[in-house]
Amino acid sequence: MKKNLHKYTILLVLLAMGIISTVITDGAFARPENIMNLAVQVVVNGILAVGMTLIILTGGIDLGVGSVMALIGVVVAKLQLTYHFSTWSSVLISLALGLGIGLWNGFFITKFKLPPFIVTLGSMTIARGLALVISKGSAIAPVNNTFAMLATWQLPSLVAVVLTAIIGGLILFRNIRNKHWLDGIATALVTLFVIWVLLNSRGLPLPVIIFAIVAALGIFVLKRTTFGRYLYAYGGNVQATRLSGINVDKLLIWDYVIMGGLAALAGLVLASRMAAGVPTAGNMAELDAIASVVIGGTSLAGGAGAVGGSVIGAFIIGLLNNVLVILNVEANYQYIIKGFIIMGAVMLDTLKQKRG
Amino acid sequence: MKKNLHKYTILLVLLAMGIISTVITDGAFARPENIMNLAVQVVVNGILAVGMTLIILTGGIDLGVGSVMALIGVVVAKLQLTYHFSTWSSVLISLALGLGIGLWNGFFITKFKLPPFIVTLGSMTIARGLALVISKGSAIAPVNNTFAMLATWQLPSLVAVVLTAIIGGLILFRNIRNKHWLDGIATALVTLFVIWVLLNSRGLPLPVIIFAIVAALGIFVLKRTTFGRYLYAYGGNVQATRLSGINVDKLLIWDYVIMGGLAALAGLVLASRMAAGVPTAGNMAELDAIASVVIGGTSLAGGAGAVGGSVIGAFIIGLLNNVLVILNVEANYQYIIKGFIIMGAVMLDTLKQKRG
Amino acid sequence: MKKILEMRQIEKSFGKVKVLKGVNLTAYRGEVLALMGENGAGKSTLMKILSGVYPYGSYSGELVINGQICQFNSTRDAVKAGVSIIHQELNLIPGLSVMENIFLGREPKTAPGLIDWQQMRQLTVELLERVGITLEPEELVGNLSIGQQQLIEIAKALSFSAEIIIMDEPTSALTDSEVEQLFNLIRLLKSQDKAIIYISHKMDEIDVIADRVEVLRDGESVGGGMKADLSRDKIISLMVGRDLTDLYPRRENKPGEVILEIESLTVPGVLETLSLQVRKGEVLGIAGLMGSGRTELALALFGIYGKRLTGEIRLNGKKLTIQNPRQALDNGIALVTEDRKVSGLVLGMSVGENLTLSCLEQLSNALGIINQERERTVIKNYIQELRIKTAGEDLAVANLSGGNQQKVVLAKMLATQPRILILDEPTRGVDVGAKAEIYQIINRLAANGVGIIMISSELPEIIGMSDRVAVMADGSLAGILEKEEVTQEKIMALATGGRRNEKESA
Amino acid sequence: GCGNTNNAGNSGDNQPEKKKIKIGVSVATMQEAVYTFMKKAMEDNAAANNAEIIWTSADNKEEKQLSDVESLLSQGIDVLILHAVNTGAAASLVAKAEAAGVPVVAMDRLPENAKVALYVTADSRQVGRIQAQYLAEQLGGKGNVIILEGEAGNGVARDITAGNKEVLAKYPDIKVVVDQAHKGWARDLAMNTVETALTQYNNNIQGILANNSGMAMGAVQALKNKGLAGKVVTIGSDADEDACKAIKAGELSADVDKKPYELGKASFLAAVELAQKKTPASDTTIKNGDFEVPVKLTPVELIKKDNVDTMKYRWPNL
Ligand SMILES: Nc1ncnc2c1ncn2[C@@H]1O[C@H](COP(=O)(O)OP(=O)(O)OP(=O)(O)O)[C@@H](O)[C@H]1O
Ligand SMILES: Nc1ncnc2c1ncn2[C@@H]1O[C@H](COP(=O)(O)OP(=O)(O)OP(=O)(O)O)[C@@H](O)[C@H]1O
Ligand SMILES: O[C@@H]1[C@@H](O)[C@H](O)OC[C@H]1O
Ligand SMILES: [Mg+2]
Ligand SMILES: [Mg+2]
Repeated sequence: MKKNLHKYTILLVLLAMGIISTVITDGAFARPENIMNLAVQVVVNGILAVGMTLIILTGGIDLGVGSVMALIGVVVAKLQLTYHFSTWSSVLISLALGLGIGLWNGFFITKFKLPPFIVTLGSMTIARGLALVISKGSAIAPVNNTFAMLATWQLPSLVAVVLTAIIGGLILFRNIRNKHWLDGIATALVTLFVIWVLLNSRGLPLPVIIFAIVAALGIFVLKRTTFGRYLYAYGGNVQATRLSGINVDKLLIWDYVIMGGLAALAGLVLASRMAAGVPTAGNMAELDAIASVVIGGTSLAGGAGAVGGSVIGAFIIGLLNNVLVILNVEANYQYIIKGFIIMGAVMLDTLKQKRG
Repeated sequence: MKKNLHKYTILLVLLAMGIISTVITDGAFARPENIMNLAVQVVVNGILAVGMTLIILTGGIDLGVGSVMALIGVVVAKLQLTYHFSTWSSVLISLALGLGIGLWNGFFITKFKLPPFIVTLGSMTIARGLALVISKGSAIAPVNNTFAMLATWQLPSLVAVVLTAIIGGLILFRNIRNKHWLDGIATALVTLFVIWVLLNSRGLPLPVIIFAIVAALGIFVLKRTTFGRYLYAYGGNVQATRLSGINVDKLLIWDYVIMGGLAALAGLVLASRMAAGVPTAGNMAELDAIASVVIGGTSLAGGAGAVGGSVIGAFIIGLLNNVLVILNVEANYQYIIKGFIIMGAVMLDTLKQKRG
Repeated sequence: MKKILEMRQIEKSFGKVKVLKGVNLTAYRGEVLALMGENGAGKSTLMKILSGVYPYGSYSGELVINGQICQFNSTRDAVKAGVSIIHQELNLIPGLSVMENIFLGREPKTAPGLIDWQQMRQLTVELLERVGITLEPEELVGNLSIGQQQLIEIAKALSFSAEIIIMDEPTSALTDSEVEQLFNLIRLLKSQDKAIIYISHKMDEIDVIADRVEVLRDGESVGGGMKADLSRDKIISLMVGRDLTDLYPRRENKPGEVILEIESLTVPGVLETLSLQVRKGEVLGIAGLMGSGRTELALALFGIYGKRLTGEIRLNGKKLTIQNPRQALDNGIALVTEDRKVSGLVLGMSVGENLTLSCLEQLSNALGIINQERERTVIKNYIQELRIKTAGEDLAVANLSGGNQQKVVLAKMLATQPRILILDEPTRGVDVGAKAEIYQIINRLAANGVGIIMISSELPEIIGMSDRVAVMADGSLAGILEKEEVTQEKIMALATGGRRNEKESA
Repeated sequence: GCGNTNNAGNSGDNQPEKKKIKIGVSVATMQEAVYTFMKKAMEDNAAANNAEIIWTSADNKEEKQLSDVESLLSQGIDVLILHAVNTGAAASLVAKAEAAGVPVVAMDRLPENAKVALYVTADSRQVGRIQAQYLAEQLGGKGNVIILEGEAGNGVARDITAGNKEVLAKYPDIKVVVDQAHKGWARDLAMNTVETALTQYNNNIQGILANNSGMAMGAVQALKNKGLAGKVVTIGSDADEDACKAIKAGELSADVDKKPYELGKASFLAAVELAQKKTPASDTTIKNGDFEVPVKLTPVELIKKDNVDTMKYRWPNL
């Protein structure tokens, strides 16, 4: 119940921000096209935030995600441009590299008992260095055409609407069957909103689809699989988890491997979007990802939280950036406004929880 | 005992790094002049690391220190240049501002129960914005002459030697009286080393003196005062600390106020060293400070650690930067090397502890 | 009876300290073996070896189950060999539900990695029923009381359908009726030919449930035998190595004038218009069922509820404002909390640092600089006075045995030199020897004029120690019994107050 | 490679009595292609001038540059080539060098109010003017324009933008509708900005001025997604490889080549002369606070489709 409540207070905060944004931008914010823009712009941070949730739940952290994104982008572009790999093979190799980096992190964290902060600080620095060395500091472009098209490919609007309706309907059905009325209302509203946006767009861009799948999988894994439940267990009480016969080292290693894979996926989306491998990309991306997770209500101490919140957190950050551009606020003031709003959002959330 | 042991393993790691550096730089690293350089270069991060230790001990974090440094630098320079404040009054106002920011952080963390990560992410962003707005994005220079001289003023070599000998002697005496032989040997060696460096230098720069005082105070406060003791207690068990009759809100607020003051002090040292208020300064400084603390063996979970380790951690990071410059390693490779060495240093430390 | 377990010449050290020095232990099917010993004797350590927590190679000696030598590498191996354990410390995960906790690591699955919630729920319902608690399987464990959590642990241990079931102080947070329920379960297990190893410091329980007793002292087997052949005194003297005559020593002093007056104390939703008086040198016992609000009363007097607290508290006629623990302590009201690990101690800090945590201000100057000499003196005094068994004041308090940890919490509060001392379950998990010592300390304090409020779920303790007994029910005072009239029956009558059904459904 | 300072067998070896010149270089960052060319220019010319180069990069952190310069000075360099992270804050670096008797060549960025021996520059403000002038001509003095600025507070970003605005001020019908800074000069953030702006103005955007090539390419990508690439006049600066390719493909309108190799070489040769106690040649002087500083200008060039092939000297794969 408490978890659920939190999900809604932060969703309400997002909703309130959306309404305010619409008002102060004279409606420009809420235009379907802009909402779709926003969705696309959230994808990279959103994917990272999903993975980061799985990490922070264990009380860990991954500082390396931004640099890994850059490295992956550089590698995929280099493979295509210099070594003439096909889009698919270069993508697969890059994903494997991401998983490998995760394995490296997990290995040192579990086998040498090093703090995740240090291990991932190490991979953050190393990955950035590799990205710069491989690219000699320049962007690698152009990438394969197919690869660049991935980010712009769209599922036709009508198909997307039908799919959304089906999925939304199924969830709604479950909610009603389980008598989760609040969930039901939320599902209905979100589904209708998405359908409205889709009906007014050319289609649903592939990055958004990927993000939706990643988020859904994240939610599913945490809620429904042993792996997900063990992550909560580990974050809540390492000792008890170990005594329950769970191989906690394996658990953590997998966790970091998944994060590595998601960082690679985010890096691929970014590279495809930019149609280039950029060694300086993803600078401080880890901070945004962690912030999304924390805004979404996951505790840095581990053991409590959920992917849903992190996704909303990512949207809050994305919305802020989007609106500030629409308003064309001067960069220097943007910092100030952002600082206040991030604090304010979490504060509202906390106050509501207290009352609720 | 364990605490002590850790102090020495990480000190040994630093020592080993120093020796290796000396060998691979053909002695250039160990030249007294370079050692003094290193000491000066460590000051800013070192001061932050001392404060950050007090924060991390409680299980908290302060992401804002880098931006606060920038803001303080801009304010002190602006006060001097535009409003013709004297060096002293501008310095005092800036320090007060730093304390005020700490108070702000502490207030929201304790009274609204917001996560330190969010509150200080907020002040990080806001302070950066303010620095940019106040300075209109450009560095503010020149600062008062007296102010700029602060960073270069030196205590005459002989006076410094005498002082070092006295202080070292006193500590040594205590060590011997308390039969802390290991401490005694370490004290003797460090004292002799410092005297050797001083004898071969023109003097002891004021920033280094400030850092030494801050570090000494930090160690003293944690070891010998109620405040320090309570910080450990809070980090170890909040509830038990509260039930022991300790006003934990007041404790935390003071803790963040001190951090704010130290960030301001670091900002002043930096501004004086650069003879300018620079709104973009201190970018990512929080990461270095946190890394120093963690390398120094303080746990991000709170409750265990010490200032001594953080100071050594700061020297490890500083040494790395210094040696890589001497070796003229290409910038992009530096990242890779740094990543490995930071991981390696902590790994050595952990392995040693296991054996010991 | 058939021998199922034999532990031979078990030795185990932590660092340089040897805590098990060649222990032998045998268990048979269909019996309840009580493993007895003072705090720190090594009972839990021995059981952790048996249950695979300390893997093969970290100890020496032989472990034989059903005639086969076993070398466990993990708890998983032990479970496979038919050993399950209810640990002394709760090993639950607050963020997971009841059913998830019970089946952690061995969830029923529909496909690899996919939990079969339906079946898990079903199995949980059945198990909870066996243990005799009504709880939603989906309830988060973090929302449960300690007693409920302990029942979950029991349910979990039973779910392994093990042959050897170890219960390490399973009842420390249970009510009498829950204990009774547990004993019925144990009898059932016995009849199914399982072996139960039962650890407890409550002699009454041993009398009721044990078939055989083995006693450990300082990591050595010092004897034992069939329960029927052993008197209580004999067991105690085996445990402590001397005769213990009087568990509840008489107090010479008579209570003096009233020092603490509580009038219409109310915390909305927690406590209802509660009025009480405590006299100088008096021990006021507080009895009641679990959840009756005794702990809340203690916390209220200690300022935990801040401004939510209304009513009047007067000390020596002076009205007090108590909105936080500091104010309470400043006014001479001290509280020894119920759960030493959660709210009493900072486990990572040393014995000494814990001991002076509440009185540190008195040991330091205006700048907050601690006077180390004075601190050391205070620490030494209390370690001596309360006979705290520790390798030194710098030892992390986590390494002390339960009873000694309890003494540290007590010492911490005594060091504030209180005029009113509130004790919430002061002897939970404490061995008889240490119990007697704690009682003596209580008496000494009373003799010195301290007013004592003692909350306890052990009626013999309440009756043995109190000058008067206040009984609570439903967050308010159900009645007060004078020393002469106190009996277990009267306390229970007041505590249940005819509202038994209501209570149990709550 | 970083160690081509010991070329055995060259002229330096034959004259052991002649001490090697030690030139310290402190640049703001190596995270852009332009700097690798500056470095290469110096390395290519080191042996012939019997010079050793110690190259440091400050990671765009003022405080690291301070340390770098101190470390360089303590290694006994003869001349310092300084590419300031922050021109407003670099006077103290120059002062430090001066105190150590080491002359300073300011490369590309002029430390404010500091007495440098020579300022070698491709003139960022001029870059901004060239960009805006070209844009204005292409638009016929009319249209909605986006300015994509680099990191807030960065000197180069400030100067290019100032150059942009100086020229645009002369064209009242050109409206700057969005003017945003981008943390870390990030290409993806620039892309987001352009996407959002295009949506907001219903694609009624005619021109985009970007402070560097990366952000310009981010803009191109956003335009591409809307089918607008080549239809909105887009201009960058740095003439990075992918930018040049995009010019060739007609997606990017133009880019300004700051000719980093020339800049690096000119700076280096001036430094060698200073080490030999000669006065390097200069084109003009500039008043820099209290000082009069000699300036050596290196060319900047607008690269468009018609002359992009000249960039082959830098990007052979073009
Ligand atoms: N991890 C450990 N490190 C160091 N010493 C330990 C550790 N665990 C237990 N000890 C010590 O070993 C001894 C035996 O402890 P154990 O927990 O087995 O006692 P016990 O008989 O179960 O006591 P209690 O009745 O208080 O539960 C004690 O002195 C204890 O301090
Ligand atoms: N922090 C809390 N949050 C939610 N419920 C709580 C909390 N603390 C106590 N309770 C509940 O309040 C009720 C009163 O508990 P409490 O422990 O005070 O009773 P008690 O009379 O002291 O009994 P005992 O100490 O024997 O368990 C219990 O049902 C308990 O579960
Ligand atoms: O050329 C640009 C450089 O001057 C600036 O400092 O960093 C970004 C680059 O693109
Ligand atoms: Mg035990
Ligand atoms: Mg209680």
